[in-house]
Amino acid sequence: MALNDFGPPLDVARIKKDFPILDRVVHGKRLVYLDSASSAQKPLPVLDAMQRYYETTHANVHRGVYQIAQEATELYEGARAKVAAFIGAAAPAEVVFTKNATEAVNLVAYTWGRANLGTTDAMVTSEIEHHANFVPWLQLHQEKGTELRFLPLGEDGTLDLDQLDQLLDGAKLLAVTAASNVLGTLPPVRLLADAAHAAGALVLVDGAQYVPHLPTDVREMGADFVAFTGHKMLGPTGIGALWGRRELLESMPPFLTGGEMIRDVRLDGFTTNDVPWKFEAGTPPIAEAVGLGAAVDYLNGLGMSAVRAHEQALTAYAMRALKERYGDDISIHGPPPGSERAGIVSFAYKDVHAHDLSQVLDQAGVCVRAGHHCAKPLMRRLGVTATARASFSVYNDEADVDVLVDAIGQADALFG
Amino acid sequence: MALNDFGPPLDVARIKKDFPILDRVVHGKRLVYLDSASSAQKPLPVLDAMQRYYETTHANVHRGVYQIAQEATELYEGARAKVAAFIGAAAPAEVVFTKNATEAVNLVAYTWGRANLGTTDAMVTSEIEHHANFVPWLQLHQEKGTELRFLPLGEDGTLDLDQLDQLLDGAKLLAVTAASNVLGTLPPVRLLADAAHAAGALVLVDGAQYVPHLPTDVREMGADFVAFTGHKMLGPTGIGALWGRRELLESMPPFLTGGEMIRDVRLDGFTTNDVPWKFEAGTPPIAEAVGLGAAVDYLNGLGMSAVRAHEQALTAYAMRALKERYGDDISIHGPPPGSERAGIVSFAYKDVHAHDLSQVLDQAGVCVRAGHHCAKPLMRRLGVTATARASFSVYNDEADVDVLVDAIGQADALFG
Amino acid sequence: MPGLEDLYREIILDHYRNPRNRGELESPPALRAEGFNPLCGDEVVIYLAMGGDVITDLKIAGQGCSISQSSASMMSAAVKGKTLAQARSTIRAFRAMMSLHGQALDGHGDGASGGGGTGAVGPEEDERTGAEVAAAEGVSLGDLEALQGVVKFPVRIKCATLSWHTLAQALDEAEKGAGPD
Amino acid sequence: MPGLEDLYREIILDHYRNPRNRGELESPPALRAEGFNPLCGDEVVIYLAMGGDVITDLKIAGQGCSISQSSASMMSAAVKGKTLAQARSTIRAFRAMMSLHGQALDGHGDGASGGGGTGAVGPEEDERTGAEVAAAEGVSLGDLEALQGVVKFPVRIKCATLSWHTLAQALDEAEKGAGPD
Ligand SMILES: Cc1ncc(COP(=O)(O)O)c(C=O)c1O
Ligand SMILES: Cc1ncc(COP(=O)(O)O)c(C=O)c1O
Ligand code: FES
Ligand code: FES
Repeated sequence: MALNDFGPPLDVARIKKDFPILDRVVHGKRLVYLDSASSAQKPLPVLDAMQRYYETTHANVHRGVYQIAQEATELYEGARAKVAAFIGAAAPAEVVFTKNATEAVNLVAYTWGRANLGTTDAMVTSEIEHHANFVPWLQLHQEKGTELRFLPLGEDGTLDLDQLDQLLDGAKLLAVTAASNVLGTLPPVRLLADAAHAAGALVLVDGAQYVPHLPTDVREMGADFVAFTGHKMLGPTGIGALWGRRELLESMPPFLTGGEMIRDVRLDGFTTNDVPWKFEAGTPPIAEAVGLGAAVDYLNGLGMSAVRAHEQALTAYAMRALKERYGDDISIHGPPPGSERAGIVSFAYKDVHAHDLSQVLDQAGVCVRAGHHCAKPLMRRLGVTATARASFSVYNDEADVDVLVDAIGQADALFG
Repeated sequence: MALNDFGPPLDVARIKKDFPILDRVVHGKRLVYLDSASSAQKPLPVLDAMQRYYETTHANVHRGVYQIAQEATELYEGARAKVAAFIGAAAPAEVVFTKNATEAVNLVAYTWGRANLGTTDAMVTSEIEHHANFVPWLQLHQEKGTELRFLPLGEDGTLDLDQLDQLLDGAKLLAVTAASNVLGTLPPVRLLADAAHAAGALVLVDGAQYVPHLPTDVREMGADFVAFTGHKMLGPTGIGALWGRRELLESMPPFLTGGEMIRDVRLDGFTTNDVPWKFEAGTPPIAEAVGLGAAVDYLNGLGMSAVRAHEQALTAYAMRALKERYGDDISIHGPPPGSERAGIVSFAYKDVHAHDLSQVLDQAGVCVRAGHHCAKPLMRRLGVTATARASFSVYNDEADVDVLVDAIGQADALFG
Repeated sequence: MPGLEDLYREIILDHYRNPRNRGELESPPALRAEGFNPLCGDEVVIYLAMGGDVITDLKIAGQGCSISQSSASMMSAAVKGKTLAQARSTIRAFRAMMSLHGQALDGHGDGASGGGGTGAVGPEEDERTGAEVAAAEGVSLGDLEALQGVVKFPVRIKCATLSWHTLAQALDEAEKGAGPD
Repeated sequence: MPGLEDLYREIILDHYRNPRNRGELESPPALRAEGFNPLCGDEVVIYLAMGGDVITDLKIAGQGCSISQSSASMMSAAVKGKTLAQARSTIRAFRAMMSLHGQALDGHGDGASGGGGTGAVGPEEDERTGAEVAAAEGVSLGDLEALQGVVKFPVRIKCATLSWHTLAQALDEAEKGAGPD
């Protein structure tokens, strides 16, 4: 799907009605939710799908012969098929449901990683990674002695690829984000994946901030694994997913063990089930899968190209508005205006601490995140301990941005 | 809490009204749900708590400064406190939220187990374990060479403890269920834990079928770890819990790594957060915790002693009714009538295959599970490949049992 | 909503009560293949005696529910005395009948909703109905068509296909044995 | 719902704008302790010069939000020149003021809802209010009472207590150093 193949633009006024939380009033103000990169809000169709599931169909999946167990199984596997189609997977079997994106990355680190990486190997990741796509590799490095290398952040807020080939030399894995949750940077995943494959490395993409916001085709990305998470894509908490190439998933040892993931168990050994169930030990997040399936339907209804166009325009608007109002008193991290970025704007206002700023904004009903955004190596690289971050989703509009822009100046009364 | 310290008996007619799914009609019959050991149904207060959470309060927890993030965090940590009180934990910090009971057991196997068990050590488990409390130890045995021993099933459907001391000799871990999901057997956990501790072993209890149905005090149990799961205790899917003694949890290496579980991360190392967050990498099941907290409230409202009394009486009624109607054509696995058992009845009718029987019962609206119940070693021990299993919860009554009993005979028309 | 009569047709119950070709063959010389339904733990064992290209004898052992037992029994009757190629055609037609078009987890039918397959399903599955495939393959499913109703009970599909997957495995073995090695 | 004025009292902002005892001491001889707020990544460093039992000098370095900076500043003013025992009493009183009774994750106050502590909180916490503890300990919290409003903003409690935990660590060090070893 080409990025400029837009459907009709988003009707945000109508979309807002689907999100009951946006009617909430805090401190006497309407809620202006600008923290979707942390977790997105949920539209009624998602909540209704889960409620309906529990009220009419709930049963454990895969084993029950009776009617509602069959229906629950079909809903659960149907959700997998929806998610698979949404990301362009070759087959539903390539989608493993996990509890979040973090488990998805750990799954690969604990299984493929522990089985294939040793002291003489190297892994490449980047300085802009979320801890979820960094600490698992650091842990593996500490356990197995596998060398860990970093694609550095360049001056322009994108990855510096000058040393790419040297870094990939001898590497067996490239683990890189498709969209930075702090800077909004969109690394050139396909180019990186091709280089990694040429060097003999597999490619794990952290899609947590990408899949919810841009049309995604995992095969076009050239990835071997993609991790993402339900709660950031209008879905419920408690579910994430790992997409992996089927042969790879099949070749990997199991991770969590117990019910569902086995084919047979004897006192002295066990054999594993087919993928994806081999990696889904225990009762899976059934209602959550149903909710995630509904979230995918909702996003498809809007059209991912339209979603991207909307968020891109809103981000550009926000960057312009902030600069117009505050000039040099505001500094924005990441790629400069005009370059590609996800709907994420990290900024600093004067020398007001990000948490104090966020506290002031809260009084105006504005929710932005303050902190290190689980990217401490990046924070050190940027030379800050925290940033304030606004991030956008389908239910945000320019009026939301205007409230944010107005409210920032209110910090002057306290910290000016 | 003494088991005979009953509150008022359950008013099942009123309770049934709290479970919307029980209004469902399948094959023209009212739904008679007798598969709660597989997964329980959810009362409206649980569904409403989650819906309200999403509609008014959702935000990611622990880091947000703004109002709804603070509220979400309080709800999430409040749910932890409720669960901790429900099981008699010394402090909420002793309760780690996982995705299910299976992950809880794996967490211990991957962290404490990998760090403390070697070739010269032994682990003891039993022949009646669910795969969730068996395959992780088998996997560890295969990886580390740690010897794996089994408490055998005795003739009377309880564990045979004759060799207990020999089995525990040199063992570092006893992993045992508090309630069998197939036989309903209630092993003497306190006695086993005392013996294990005397032998220098730690004790992990699989409480998945116990915590939802009997008053639980993890300290009275004498356990070091207890694993259980939300969806079996009237809570949502997507959440489980590991209770562990605080010093133990603190001494264990981390498991899944990423956001939330760290204190600091540098390119060359990381330090871990305090318990329980150290074991909760990534965005946790927030709405699910809220739902589980509401489930605990609901169970507390009924009174766990009354819950136990009700389910015990109903189980005795079912066993009697089955035998009275079908005599030797029905055989019931597990402890004989009159002995202690959880609200679980596994049975066989003539030589009708369990799945065929379950299919026949489905036509009468009756949901029972057929299969190996994720306990294949036990099935081999019993000399069967599958059983049919009826299991009870607070919303079941004698009328439900009567429908089951009537329907079984309908198998004769096809298989008689 | 499908009723029991869709599942338990009289022919099926008859094969269940009076299974054909039940037993074992000495192996070797007979080929032996085992299939396993992870959902329920049931097992089927197939013994295959080949005379050149022809299945001269075939026996079924193991245990399972009425659907799996009758499916195995009907299968044995359908392929005994047939050539390898004819047996393959019958397998293709039967699988087509059993597949849930468009719902399949792996893009090629079989067990859309089952937690685990009993082995990879060959890529030969297509979008045609069982009858269409049977016609194209020049085989008749005959009694086997009674199993069509199973498709309405997705978790039972694995019961019906268990012995067929196992037969496919045995035929692979047979061809390997016959091949130039 | 608590308003900003509950959090950012004038005294707090004054200490934030004009922090007392900011700087470093040469270490050794000064004791040095570091505290870390995992929520935000902020850090405080405390330098402690002891003369026998008395805190003769104390300097604060590191960075953080207004709450953490002003709390550190006020703390430095409150304990400088005091004996070890007096400083401990003040810590106890301050912690009591900051604790969320009955909500605490570990049964003894501090950060009921924070994703991670900055170090173990001592078991000396009790159920009394800060004022009660202060009275019992014979200390006055003075300016520090301005921080009381922080309790209404649970995620900010760690900001206020960060320097106090760090001071407690430094005092432990000081006592170990002074102990019979
Ligand atoms: C005894 C027992 N232990 C563990 C489990 C696993 O629970 P979950 O599937 O929620 O991980 C179950 C449920 O199937 C069980 O019955
Ligand atoms: C880039 C990125 N990767 C991974 C994650 C982890 O997602 P989760 O917390 O759902 O595991 C996040 C979310 O915080 C993220 O922004
Ligand atoms: S239930 Fe096991 S094969 Fe049918
Ligand atoms: S936000 Fe870091 S100490 Fe307050």
